[in-house]
Amino acid sequence: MIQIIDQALDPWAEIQHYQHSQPQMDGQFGATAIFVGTMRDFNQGDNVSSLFLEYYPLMTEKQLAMIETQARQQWSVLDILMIHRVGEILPNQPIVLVAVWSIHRHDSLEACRFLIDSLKTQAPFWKQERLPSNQYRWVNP
Amino acid sequence: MIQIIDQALDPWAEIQHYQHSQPQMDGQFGATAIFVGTMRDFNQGDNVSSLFLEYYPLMTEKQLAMIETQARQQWSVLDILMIHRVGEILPNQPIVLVAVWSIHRHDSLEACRFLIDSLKTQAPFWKQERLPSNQYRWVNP
Amino acid sequence: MTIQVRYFASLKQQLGRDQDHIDLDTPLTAADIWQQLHPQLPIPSNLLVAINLEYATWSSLVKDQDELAFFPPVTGG
Amino acid sequence: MTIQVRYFASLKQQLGRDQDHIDLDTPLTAADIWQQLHPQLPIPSNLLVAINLEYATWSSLVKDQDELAFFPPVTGG
Repeated sequence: MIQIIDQALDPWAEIQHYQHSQPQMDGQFGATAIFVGTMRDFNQGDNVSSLFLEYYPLMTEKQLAMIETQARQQWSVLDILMIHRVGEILPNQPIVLVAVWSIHRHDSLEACRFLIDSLKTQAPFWKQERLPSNQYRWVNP
Repeated sequence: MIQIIDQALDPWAEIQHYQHSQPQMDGQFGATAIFVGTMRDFNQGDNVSSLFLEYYPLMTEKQLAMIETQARQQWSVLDILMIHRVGEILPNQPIVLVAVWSIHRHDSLEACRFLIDSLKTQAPFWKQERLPSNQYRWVNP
Repeated sequence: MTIQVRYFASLKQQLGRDQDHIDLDTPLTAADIWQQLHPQLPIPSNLLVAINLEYATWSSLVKDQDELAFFPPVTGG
Repeated sequence: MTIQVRYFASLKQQLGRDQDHIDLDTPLTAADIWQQLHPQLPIPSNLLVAINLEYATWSSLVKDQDELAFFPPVTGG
């Protein structure tokens, strides 16, 4: 499942909630690999007060769906959950969650890494940082 | 932190609890990579009713500590949490949690993979499966 | 034919708007359309092109009713 | 000198006990100690050796007060 949300992201509650909503997976998966990206209060040599995350509605969802399809083609995966936050984000708040369930660990670990790497290079999100001076700057990749 | 526990493991509560206990990490980490191993109800062609996990007290802790040290030598890691369950385990119950916090994603992803791979090959744990027929069998690696 | 052209992030800020519309008589490449819309502005290096929500190239042809987008390298995750 | 020898998992089950103690006059290798304790039982293939909670080899010397352990390949995680 792919979600783009503009409110606080609690990755642990989301994973738990999602697993409970998929009872057919109970007893089937032996491995869950997870990546959580969190906002730091420091970047490129400066303190950062907050982040604004812009995206391209519909294209972002389409790109994430393509990435998910590619992962499912390459690895034996039972399920995938990707949630990305947009809008105003504060330090220490989670930005992105990628979770992959599989029978054996190799598949979930590899797919999780592929998904976050692909998301970072292909999904149209852009970060703008607000510095303590109230200056804004776009993050470079 | 390394823990061996003989009670139910709730990985999401453990991660949350551990993060809250480390406020000095707030705003410092940009990446958390997690692996959770969960008991399946099916293995090597048979249904499995439960698992008994034996270990070698003191040696298991020592091996896990050595693995953690090796990970910290190879990657830039802020913190590591490893919890492994022993004793009687039922299908769909988590067995092991590995969580790694780092500034950038590469370090936590690589270290997490190294830790679970090393744990599986070096830490003295042994699984015995109980089949629905009440027969017991040791799991082969 | 009418093409919607969308801008995002730093490009949107630089241009001061988030979209343009352009009427064309024949299909043109993404690069041609950029030049028609911004004759004074060379294509910024690293700028990316998408047509109908998928990545495209500067030489991709844009057809009637297509949605064209220009944006800087992505920085999500 | 006295050596504690510990057994785990399927080996413990096979031998019917979780440890032995052996008195030695001179340091011996792990393989020597196995043969003294189990003269009828060839060393099971894949069996692992640990001395003082660290992995060792069959030719590692075991000294006074050491804790020696034999166990099958590990299957945790």
